[in-house]
Amino acid sequence: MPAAITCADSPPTSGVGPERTKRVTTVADSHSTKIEPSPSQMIEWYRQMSLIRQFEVKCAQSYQQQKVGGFCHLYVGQEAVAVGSIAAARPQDYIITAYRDHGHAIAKGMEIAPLFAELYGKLSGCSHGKGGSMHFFDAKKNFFGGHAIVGGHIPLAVGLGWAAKYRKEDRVTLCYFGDGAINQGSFHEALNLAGLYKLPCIFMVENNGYGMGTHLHRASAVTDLKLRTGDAYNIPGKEVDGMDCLAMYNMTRDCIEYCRAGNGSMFLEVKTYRYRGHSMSDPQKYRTKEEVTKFQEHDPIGRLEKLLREKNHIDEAKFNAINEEIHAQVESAHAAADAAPFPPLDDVWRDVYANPFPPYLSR
Amino acid sequence: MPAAITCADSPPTSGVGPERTKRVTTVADSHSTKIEPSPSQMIEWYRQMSLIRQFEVKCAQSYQQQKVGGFCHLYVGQEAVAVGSIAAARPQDYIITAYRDHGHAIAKGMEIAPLFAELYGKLSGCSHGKGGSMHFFDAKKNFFGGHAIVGGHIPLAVGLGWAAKYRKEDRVTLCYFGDGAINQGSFHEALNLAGLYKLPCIFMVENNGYGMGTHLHRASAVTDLKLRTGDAYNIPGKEVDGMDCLAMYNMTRDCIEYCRAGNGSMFLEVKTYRYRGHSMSDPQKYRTKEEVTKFQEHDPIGRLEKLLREKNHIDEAKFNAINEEIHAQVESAHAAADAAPFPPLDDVWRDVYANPFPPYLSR
Amino acid sequence: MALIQFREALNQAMCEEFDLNPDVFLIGEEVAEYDGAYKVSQGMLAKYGPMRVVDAPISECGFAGLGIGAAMVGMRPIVEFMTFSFSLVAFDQVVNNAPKMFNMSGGQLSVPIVFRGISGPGQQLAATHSWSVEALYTHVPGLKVVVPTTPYDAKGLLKTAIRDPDPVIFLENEALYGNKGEVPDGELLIPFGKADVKREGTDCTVVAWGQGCLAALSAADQLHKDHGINVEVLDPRTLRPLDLPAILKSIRKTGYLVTVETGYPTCGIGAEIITQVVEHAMDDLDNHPIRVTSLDVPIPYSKPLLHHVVPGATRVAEAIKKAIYFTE
Amino acid sequence: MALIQFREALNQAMCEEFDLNPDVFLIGEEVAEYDGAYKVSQGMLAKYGPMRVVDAPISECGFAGLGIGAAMVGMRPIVEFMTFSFSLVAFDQVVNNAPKMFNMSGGQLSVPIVFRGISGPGQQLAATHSWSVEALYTHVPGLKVVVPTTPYDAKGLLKTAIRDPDPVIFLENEALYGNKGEVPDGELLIPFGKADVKREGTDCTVVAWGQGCLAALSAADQLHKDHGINVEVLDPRTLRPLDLPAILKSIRKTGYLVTVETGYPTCGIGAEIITQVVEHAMDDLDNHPIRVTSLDVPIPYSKPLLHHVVPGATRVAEAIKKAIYFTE
Ligand SMILES: Cc1ncc(C[n+]2csc(CCOP(=O)(O)OP(=O)(O)O)c2C)c(N)n1
Ligand SMILES: Cc1ncc(C[n+]2csc(CCOP(=O)(O)OP(=O)(O)O)c2C)c(N)n1
Ligand SMILES: [Mg+2]
Ligand SMILES: [Mg+2]
Repeated sequence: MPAAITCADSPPTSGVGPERTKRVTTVADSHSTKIEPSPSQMIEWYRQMSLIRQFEVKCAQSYQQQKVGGFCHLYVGQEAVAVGSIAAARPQDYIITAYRDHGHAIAKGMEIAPLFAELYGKLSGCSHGKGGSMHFFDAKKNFFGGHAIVGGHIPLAVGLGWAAKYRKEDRVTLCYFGDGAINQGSFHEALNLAGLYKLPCIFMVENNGYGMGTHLHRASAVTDLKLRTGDAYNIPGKEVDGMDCLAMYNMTRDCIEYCRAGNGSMFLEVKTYRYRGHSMSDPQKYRTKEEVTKFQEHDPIGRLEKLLREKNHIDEAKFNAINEEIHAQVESAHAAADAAPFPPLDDVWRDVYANPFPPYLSR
Repeated sequence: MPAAITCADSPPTSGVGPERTKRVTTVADSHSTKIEPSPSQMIEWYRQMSLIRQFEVKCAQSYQQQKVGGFCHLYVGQEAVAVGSIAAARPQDYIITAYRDHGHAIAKGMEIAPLFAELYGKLSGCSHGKGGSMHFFDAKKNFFGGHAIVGGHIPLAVGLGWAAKYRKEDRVTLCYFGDGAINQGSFHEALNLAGLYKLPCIFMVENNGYGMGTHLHRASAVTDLKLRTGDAYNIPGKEVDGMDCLAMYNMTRDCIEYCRAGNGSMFLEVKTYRYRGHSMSDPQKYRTKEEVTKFQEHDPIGRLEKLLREKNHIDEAKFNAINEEIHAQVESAHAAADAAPFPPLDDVWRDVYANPFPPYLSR
Repeated sequence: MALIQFREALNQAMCEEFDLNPDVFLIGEEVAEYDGAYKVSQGMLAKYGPMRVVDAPISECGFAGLGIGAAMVGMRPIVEFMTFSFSLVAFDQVVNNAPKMFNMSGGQLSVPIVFRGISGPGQQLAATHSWSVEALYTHVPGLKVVVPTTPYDAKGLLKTAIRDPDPVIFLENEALYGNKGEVPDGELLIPFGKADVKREGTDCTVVAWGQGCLAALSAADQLHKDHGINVEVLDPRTLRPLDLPAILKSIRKTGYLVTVETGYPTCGIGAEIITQVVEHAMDDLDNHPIRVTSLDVPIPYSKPLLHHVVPGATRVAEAIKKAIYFTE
Repeated sequence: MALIQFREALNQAMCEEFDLNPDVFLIGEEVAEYDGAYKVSQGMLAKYGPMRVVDAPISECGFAGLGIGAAMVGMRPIVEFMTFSFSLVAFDQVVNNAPKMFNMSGGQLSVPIVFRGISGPGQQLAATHSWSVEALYTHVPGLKVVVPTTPYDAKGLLKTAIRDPDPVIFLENEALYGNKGEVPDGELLIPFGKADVKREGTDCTVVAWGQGCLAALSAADQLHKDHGINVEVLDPRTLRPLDLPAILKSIRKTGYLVTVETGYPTCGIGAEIITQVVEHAMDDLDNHPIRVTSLDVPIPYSKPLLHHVVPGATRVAEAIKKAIYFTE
């Protein structure tokens, strides 16, 4: 690991019947016919991943300065997962994830200014300071959070998929969660419903090897996660290298095709890794520096940069331009957030009810 | 269906590795060497199944007379499941099941007098009238209920298995639940824990085809239930004919051996059928008379009776003797319950706390 | 106006809203092909088809969450819990995802969903199946809690609930399903937070809803017949929002307060109402208020024990007499 | 006597009971190899090994049920919820299986289990992560609910909880873990249902526990310093059972009552205490009691909003002044 994409080991089809077999081949086939994305596409991915990385480096600083509170879970190392998969999705597709949500929010097109402001608890934050790091939302951009109860958002994804199917809208729902969430009952109930109702949902487990300090093999009776949904929910599972933005893009595109064709849901085991601690307060005694470095050698941003350089899609000047632009973007967004006002105290009574009653009205 | 026991279609071993394969073969092999139970054993099974059947026929009458209240779920048709499996267990083995619990309680050796009394809500009931039909308990006999929240007792079974392993006691836990319970989060969390901690538990789904009025194929994305635990929890699944007491006995004995050998947990899909409605108030519009009759032709009691007669293990006189004895037993237990006093009203304050405080004390 | 059953009134409310808004759908266990475990959704599958009347597996957490997710994009799900005792396996969805999404998204995502089903002790279902969940859910800001007493209220409140943009907990009593009452055929919307005087009186204010309200009404009739006591029975109809002004107005008239609920006493609705009344009008009270509740024990199966634990007209009458210092 | 941290007192209590009874074990997320998310179980894995200090997957319903099942056969599980906000996904296990097993089995199966962990708003964790679950669990007969304020209470109450044959909800505040206090090294058992006067006073009774109790104490000091007001701070230590006699005794002396909690107001602990006091001693009250609670809104992330919602010493002081008609 990071392994190549292994379409071969799609879940065993025994006992679930022909349709199931059909499904798996659908993806496998379409997958074998890769479309090389355009240079400008890949450059955009590079830009997004770098933006996420620099955004979070700044988050970490601000957290140390105690300008950011609560739990703050960094995505550093996993950027290719959100960027590559969301690049394969369309604006109308629904995105929902857990509390490690900075990357998905930015990849889905949220401006970073309201994100910094949210981290700072300011009125100009995307949730007016009510949500913080774990609860980014952008309804207009079809980004549905940002959810802090492990596994609790997976049934919501099923509801998004249900709405799309009910309204006969051409939308696919991408639902992200961690390897630790697989052992929650909500995961089980949600996937059975998605498999039963054949909903256009792609469930992606971002398997970064750990749930907080607990390694996957100490939490899950089966560590080959892509196998957990085939026989259990009739949802084929596949594995993809989450440190490879291109692989994420191709695999997700195939899965979206599969869902749009009305085949039902897909499950993706995304092999990835987080470089930082679980949250900002994590001594990380459970892993070695060596392990971390090993994965950093496959850094998704570095890998894409290498590719772009090899193919001469980009030159030094362009690189510097991009990175300077990102730097400026982060600095100004951050400065704006820092300077922005906190919400007025009476705002605590705001947005409790869409149709409020006293005392919410009287405020 | 009812199908023969198909040790062949044990869950696919792909991906879970050698140990998994080992497990399955363990059971398969031991299973192939069947021990023919003694005539007296089989006669005892016949007696127990008939007792359960007659007990419940009487329940139904009393319910119509409104002497029994609440929900009353009859086991008629499924008797071989509890009798055959519990016959293979030892007195120290733990039994826990759902609300359709009359059969398991009797098979585990509970007297029927306190059961009738419980149904009548009398002080002499096994739970002093606090539990009713869905909550039979006998701690001394290692029968741990009788639980009415679908799936809610499955984690308790994991706790029983945990205690046995922790104390290094030679006990296996048999946990029964319906096909509808498989889709509860509690099932998922419990089985992952059992698979992870390798606990001596046998999880038996009594697949009678319906969860209330909902057929399995409308509730479960995968209907071949024995497949749902192998790849998902590393708990091998097997199928057994629940209308065949002998098959239940043999399969359960093998599973118990497997657990005692420290291999971890087993999952059994028991194919069975209930003749009566889900509860006493069920118009049963969801199935045809023909379907019911088809299964009644494989009646577990009738099948065992046929076997015993063919092998001349028993003659007409003995049969009559057994059935008359059961009849007398049921009548007297029922009469006793009918005549028994209700609990005094102050009993509502009793057994709320093992270490009570005011107002519980003052009563 | 037609004389129809409580369950029919609910059915009518749902059908009317189904006809008005294609985003409304019903999901739950046995709601479709079985026509509803308690026949509330009778005939709806035939009328609206399987996409709008949806049988769910026994996965309360799963389909409650499905409803919330669908509501986040503007659908109007009605999620039926066969009984609210089973909502406890979906508790996190109901008390976190539903009521806090609007707030945590800074007002971007409202959750227009109705959770409905039976609350309250049924007929000898024992401790785990006999929950009165009023207090558990009224405790939570972001939720609205509704408890209809009559078929009229059932229809008017359910239609309002379905159109409301916020998550609504709609609690029904099994004991009331068969009761008949006058219900207008067409449009009927009852606003939340408006109590209804179910019986006018001058001697004591009794605040009660659902099953407990009927107990209060028969207690009131009995006390009038036997002793000429005039009890005022006030039905809040919604517990969140609560119509405190109406309660205070009645107390200013009567000087006495009794609350009635089938739930556990501790941290119950009675405690909340009494605390609010004491805070705003202690001087209007001529005696301390009394709360009538189920006894503070698990609900037993045995019939005589059950009737001893759950309050009926007799216990309400006793409480009223005590509250107003009445002695024969 | 040694001066140790709150978290050390909890650790000591667990270790002493581990040493006394081999049936005691601890299970929860990150309790073993990580030494506890909040370091309460620090060193216990090394000392007792992986069968007695058990890391669980993120399956609260599963391992809470595992604990209950083990307790049914006489083991003494301590189930740690990283925070009680996460107990809500295991709610059915905690409010049905744990507290009703003894009753529904007719007294055959007691459930000697302790559920412990953080309750109360932490530092900017937002709405779903900031639950004060006191009211939710105190509502339920069959449970016992304990909230220690000092390291001394923490040790003495936890040891009692572990030995108690009934299911105990043991609520800790993150804000208190680092606080130091005098704690005897050896045996220390504090009985349930016995309140503790944390500060003697004559002018107003304040009932408060945990985080709220410390706020009450500093408010009391401030009021004494600024205005010579003598506040009595009464810490019930256990909310179920509740030491009502002690509360009434104090009110008979002071004539005034204020309650403090970090939970939501509606159907909260304050409402319950006030209702019981009014029922038993309305005449001893010289003014209506006042409850200080979190505001009736989802707990916000933003720091200034959070501090506006959750009550601190200032709001407690304001409430006391109002309660005793004090004007500068
Ligand atoms: C129901 C619940 N239990 C526990 C927690 C505390 N918690 C937050 S994140 C986390 C680990 C999750 O790990 P994983 O799912 O692998 O996601 P990752 O952090 O690796 O992205 C835990 C235990 C929670 N938020 N919700
Ligand atoms: C959590 C929960 N949801 C719903 C119910 C209502 N209910 C009781 S039994 C039942 C059907 C269960 O079917 P199955 O598991 O197949 O068991 P069977 O009745 O066939 O033995 C339902 C829906 C319940 N008791 N608990
Ligand atoms: Mg992880
Ligand atoms: Mg069934």
